Amino acid sequence: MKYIIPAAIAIGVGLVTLVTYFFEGADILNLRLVLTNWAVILGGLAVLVGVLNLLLVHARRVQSQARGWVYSLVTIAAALFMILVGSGEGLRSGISPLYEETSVTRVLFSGVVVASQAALASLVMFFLVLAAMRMMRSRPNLWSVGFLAAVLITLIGWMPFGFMSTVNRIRDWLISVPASAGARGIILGVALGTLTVGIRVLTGVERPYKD
Amino acid sequence: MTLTSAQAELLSGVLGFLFTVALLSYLIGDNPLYRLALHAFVGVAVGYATLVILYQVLRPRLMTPLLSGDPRATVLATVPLILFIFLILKISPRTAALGNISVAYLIGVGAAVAAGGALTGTLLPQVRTTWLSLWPEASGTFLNNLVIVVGTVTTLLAFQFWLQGRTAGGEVGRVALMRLLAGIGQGFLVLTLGVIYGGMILSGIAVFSERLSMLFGLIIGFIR
Amino acid sequence: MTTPPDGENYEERKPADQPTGPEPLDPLDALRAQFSDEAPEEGRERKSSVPPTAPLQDPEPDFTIGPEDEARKSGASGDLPDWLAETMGASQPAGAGPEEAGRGDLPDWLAGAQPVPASPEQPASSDRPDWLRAADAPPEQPGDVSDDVPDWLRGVMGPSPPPAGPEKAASQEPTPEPERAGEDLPDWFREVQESGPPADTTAPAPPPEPVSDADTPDWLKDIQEVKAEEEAAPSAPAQPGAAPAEEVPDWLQDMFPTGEPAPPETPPPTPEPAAPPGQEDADWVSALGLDVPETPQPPPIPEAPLPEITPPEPAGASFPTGGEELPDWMQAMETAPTEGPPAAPQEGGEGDLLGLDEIFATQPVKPRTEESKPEEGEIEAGELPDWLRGLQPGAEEPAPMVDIPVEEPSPELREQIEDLRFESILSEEAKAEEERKETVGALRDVTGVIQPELIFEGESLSADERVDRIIVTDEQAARIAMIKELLAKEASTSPEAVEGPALALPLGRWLTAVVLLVAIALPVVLGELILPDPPAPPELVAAYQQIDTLPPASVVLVAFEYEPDTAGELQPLALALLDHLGQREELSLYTISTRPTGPAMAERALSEADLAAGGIQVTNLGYLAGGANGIRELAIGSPPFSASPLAFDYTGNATQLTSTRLADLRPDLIIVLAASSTDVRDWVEQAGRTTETPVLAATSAGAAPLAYPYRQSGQLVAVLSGINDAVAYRALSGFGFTAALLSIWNAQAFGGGAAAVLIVLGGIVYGFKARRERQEQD
Amino acid sequence: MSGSLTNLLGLLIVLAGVLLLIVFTFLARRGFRPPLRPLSGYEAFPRQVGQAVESGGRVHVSLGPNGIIGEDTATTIAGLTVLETITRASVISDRQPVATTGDATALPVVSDTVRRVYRDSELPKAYDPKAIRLVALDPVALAGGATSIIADEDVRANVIVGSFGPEVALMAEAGERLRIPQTIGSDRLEGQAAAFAMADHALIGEEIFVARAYLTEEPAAWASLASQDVLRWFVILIIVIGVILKTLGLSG
Repeated sequence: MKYIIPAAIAIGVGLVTLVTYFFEGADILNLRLVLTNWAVILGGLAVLVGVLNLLLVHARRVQSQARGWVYSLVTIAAALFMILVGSGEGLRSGISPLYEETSVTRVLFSGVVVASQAALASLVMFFLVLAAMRMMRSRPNLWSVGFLAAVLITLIGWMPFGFMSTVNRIRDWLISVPASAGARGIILGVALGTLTVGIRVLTGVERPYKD
Repeated sequence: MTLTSAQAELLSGVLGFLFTVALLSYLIGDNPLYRLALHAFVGVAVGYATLVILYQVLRPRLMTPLLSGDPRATVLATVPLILFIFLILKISPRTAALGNISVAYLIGVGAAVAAGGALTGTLLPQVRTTWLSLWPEASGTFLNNLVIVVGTVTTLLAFQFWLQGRTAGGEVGRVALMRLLAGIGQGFLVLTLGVIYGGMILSGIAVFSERLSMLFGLIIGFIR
Repeated sequence: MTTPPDGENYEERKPADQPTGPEPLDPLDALRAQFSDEAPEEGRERKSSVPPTAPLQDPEPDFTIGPEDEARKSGASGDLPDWLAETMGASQPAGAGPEEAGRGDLPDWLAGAQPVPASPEQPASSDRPDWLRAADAPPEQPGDVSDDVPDWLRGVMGPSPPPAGPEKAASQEPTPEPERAGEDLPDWFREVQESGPPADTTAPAPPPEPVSDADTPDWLKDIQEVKAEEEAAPSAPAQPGAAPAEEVPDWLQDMFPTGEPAPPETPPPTPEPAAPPGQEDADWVSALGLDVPETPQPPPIPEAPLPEITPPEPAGASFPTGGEELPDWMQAMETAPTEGPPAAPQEGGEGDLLGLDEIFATQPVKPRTEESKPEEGEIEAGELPDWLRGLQPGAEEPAPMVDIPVEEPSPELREQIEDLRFESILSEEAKAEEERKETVGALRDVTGVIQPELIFEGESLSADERVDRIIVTDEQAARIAMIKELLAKEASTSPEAVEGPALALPLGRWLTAVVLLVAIALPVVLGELILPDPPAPPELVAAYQQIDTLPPASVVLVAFEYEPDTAGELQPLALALLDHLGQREELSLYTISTRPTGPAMAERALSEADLAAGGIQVTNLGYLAGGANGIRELAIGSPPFSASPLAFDYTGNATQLTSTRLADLRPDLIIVLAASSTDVRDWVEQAGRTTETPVLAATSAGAAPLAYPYRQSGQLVAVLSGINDAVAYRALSGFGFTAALLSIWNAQAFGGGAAAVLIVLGGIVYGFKARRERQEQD
Repeated sequence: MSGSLTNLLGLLIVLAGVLLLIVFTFLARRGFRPPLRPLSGYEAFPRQVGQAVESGGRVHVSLGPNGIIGEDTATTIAGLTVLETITRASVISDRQPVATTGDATALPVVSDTVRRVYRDSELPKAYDPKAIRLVALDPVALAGGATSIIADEDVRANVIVGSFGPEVALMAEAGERLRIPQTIGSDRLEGQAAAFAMADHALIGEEIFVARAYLTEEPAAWASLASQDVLRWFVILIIVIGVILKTLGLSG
């Protein structure tokens, strides 16, 4: 009984939005754009609540001197500093400081965010190579051998040396034909799964909004 | 506080150097330097994303219509605000039930976008791109088309959850033909994942070499 | 994901037979989850039973897990010998016969110790699977058997007391036939258990059957003598149903905790004169639950008869001795001949291989009467494997414990018997051992005392000396050797070869990092360039043509769908395309992104690209919120009263564009710089198709496979991917190469080559290691 | 194929899906349970949770950077099912699973799911809001931040189900260093490739969407799985018919 209203809202809004995918027409399209626009705005507002929750969780860890509380303090300081400086610069210059060449916001973005994301992506490369090396230990079967063969061909098959022209062609064929067929099969499967979960929510069978 | 472009360049270079070295130290092992850099990065990234949401979403889509003076725009802009107030009520368990309305709204739209997007954005277009002619023409497309159609169908079959048939031993399982097709599908699947895995390693190498050349450039810059 | 065809990692599970409804939970899991108190070592998984919710139908193995996975992560059964691990951890699905239980190399006598299959009429349960409900059951009762006692020993010490309180019983489903306590025990041990003092007597114990003296090996006989000594000592007032604590020797007490509160302090027992030999055997035997035959000696001093021990049976449990379907080894036993001289021939009996039964049967077989029929729950002699039958106390026909003159055997057999007689086997030194008297403790002045720990203390049990003095057939010798091997294996089980704890230096990881670092740094630091000019594949030519044929004053939208973590690979592609676009006259170039950091990437690329020529007009539209929905809004129009994404640029300034959607703007080309496969799909489906605009995709190497389906259907005009295509594009369009681009390109070659070598080496080393381990297991 | 034909076919598939769901729910209520292909990812849950609970540690469940307003909403709902099941199994221990997410809209739904399980088990006091973490707002920061959570919070099992890309390798490596069992599933190809190589149990492609059917006895979940399989055959049929028509030159 308690979830009648939320269920009605979820199913009603969902069906209206879904129908607009199959019927042309400006009115229906506008209806869908309004509903999705509200969702985007609400999502944006939710980020503010989420950031507040993040800071509170870290603050509680600092307060309770949980393990690694110093790092929580660093996260709180960095986040608050970035938000305050960014908002301050924006209010002062009237335009978004995000891309202003000399703004502190931009310096922090390229010095911290760009460098850190690139460094973490490099770490991902090391760990992927390590995992591929260990694969024959954790899963010694024919599938692993096939997987590693495909990895090796992709890794070295692109090099434009003369003696490797046949390997180049094999690699390009592998990527454009069998790999794309497999990718198609996988994303078709994912689409089917997404569709059935969506139908479960829209028919009220699945109610993740229960609390 | 405004910086000159030289100062900005220098500061972002030094920060980039420190954060790159600190984060790459995770290769050696989990250490305080890595933790400090990681948590600082998370803080700055959260701050940056919040600023982007403020400047690029809330301002144009919420503040502008609210303050536009057009009553219809104002009314349309207040609905998400009301939903937002319900969402804030979720913070305390006593009023959390009211917050379900906002969550239900988001989930309703999300589920429809997911289902509609999957259908019109992926399922139907990919099915359409798989309608390939298998007429044995002279050029090599016949073989490619055959591989693509067989690969797509068998990969789909490999994911079949429901086992209808009975194996030779009388147990429930895939019948021989289905097992063969599913086996072929799994071959395509493993090949696809291997190609993507190799591609991810190459991407990582390119990003790492760009980082190395930035570090190397900075060191040379300092030395000169 | 499942089903490797090679079946190597084949973990067979017998699918449920019933066509409808899931296979009910193996009852052992529920019980084991509640009563099991075995805490595995940290960081190890225990081999657990099959969860009930997924009736495992397809016998196909799952290639995403491997034996190493199970062993490395589970580790649980690694330390224990297989038969113990099987007994403690693995359960097999209902209905699986011994062959399918995957115990291929266990001896028959152990393979028979099968858990009783769950009854199929399990009522439809509530919405949660059993392993979850078992997790909800209240924590186990205090006083349960201690953690680290293996099952087969726990069986000796008696099961934990039945669950207290009606609500526990109510909260559990009606337990189907649980595994009978003690069933996993080797039979020779169960026989000793049956003769021990009771741990818990719930039902009246059936009269134990006498043991024939000739068949009892010496070491058992000596136990009986030791027991007799115990009996002879004066006993404290016997509590009904439990052997008095003082009379039971410490070593037995450890084995048979009475569970009752310690008896009131009583004066230490004064040593009693040794009871007459026959009498000692009788009491001790009865204490151990063995039947004491009527001996011609005068009746023992009347004492409270020691209650016999029968394997305690949880309520409702019944051992399948009747018509129920028996495991194969037991059915084979039903027809095995009973001991003793040839009585009325029993159909289908296989005689002792050497025909010694006739010789050793020293007592005419008494016809089995109703009373002496083994009660429900007692193992009949016929049910034991042949080699153990001799040791079975409850042999079909109770053989007396005393030497009875052997009937005159035929002449040629006499030599055989002479060879087998004890004296001819016993060496002098063994005789001296036979005479040794016990000098201390309650067993003082008793000769031939067996050290108790010989029998019960598993670790120090060394049966070497004892065994020599028993007549042992070849078959029995083989089985004794097997027991010794099992005990040796248990004593010497080395912890599974688990990689060192985290503290051990990760040398493998460091070495890999150094090799890759050096390989990638070579071209960056030393400027080492090895790659020749790249050829121009047809795909590249198509992309070049697409841009080269753009009419003047055309409109191009570039979507920057990558973030700093993939900028190293996609920025060169972006620069190559932007430089070429920069050569088109009066081009209107708009950039946009559905990722928060996308506009910054666009700004960075635009600032580095050579766009000064041709009066190009560039507008960075900034961040487009809402993902695929945002793209659809951009393509077909924005919600009413909401600013169009085309109205403001990334800094918030107005763009002076009149059109509010792409369909009005009618771009000539959309270029998607995509780090992930989903970005290509979103832009093709939401923008390309709706506005019938050609789309060119430039992706990371990992996202390329998903772009090709759209290429083949014509929705993409060309697909470029990775640094290699960026360099090839610059070579084709005649732009120069920057030093940074060349070093990144060569680094990808060096790094890719080093990674390939490392992966091949790793595969070879680990592959052979895994194969060797598998051969050892086989 | 023209837009209207595509739309019609799309609508047909949705209606078929709804109809199949209703029919199979009706059958499932009568005990219909199709025999299922074993998925080691879901089989491992009891063992992983049991080991974590018994050794005094906790399970880390990451729902990824996906939220509840976009195309990855279904992936988030699949992750919520896994989180609910693991929380229900861990409720007897005093170590609540630590749940991480990278999207602010998913945060309220994640905390509601965990709180509901504790309330249903009559242990509302045991619910710890600090164990629900919005780690960051972008995928790479989420993966990086999670490495320190995995190292610091006594994590004994890693369960990662979300829209992950290559960055999932960071969390997998953090788990590998602690030698804890890991189950990883993603709806993106890059995440699936990393899971295939690095996880003990990988959930590939659509396997993450059938979590409820494998982990609970709910009739609707079984019905959804069965209708997903029937729709699969429907899609295969459309492909085969299309190929035949194209081969015979009867279609555009």
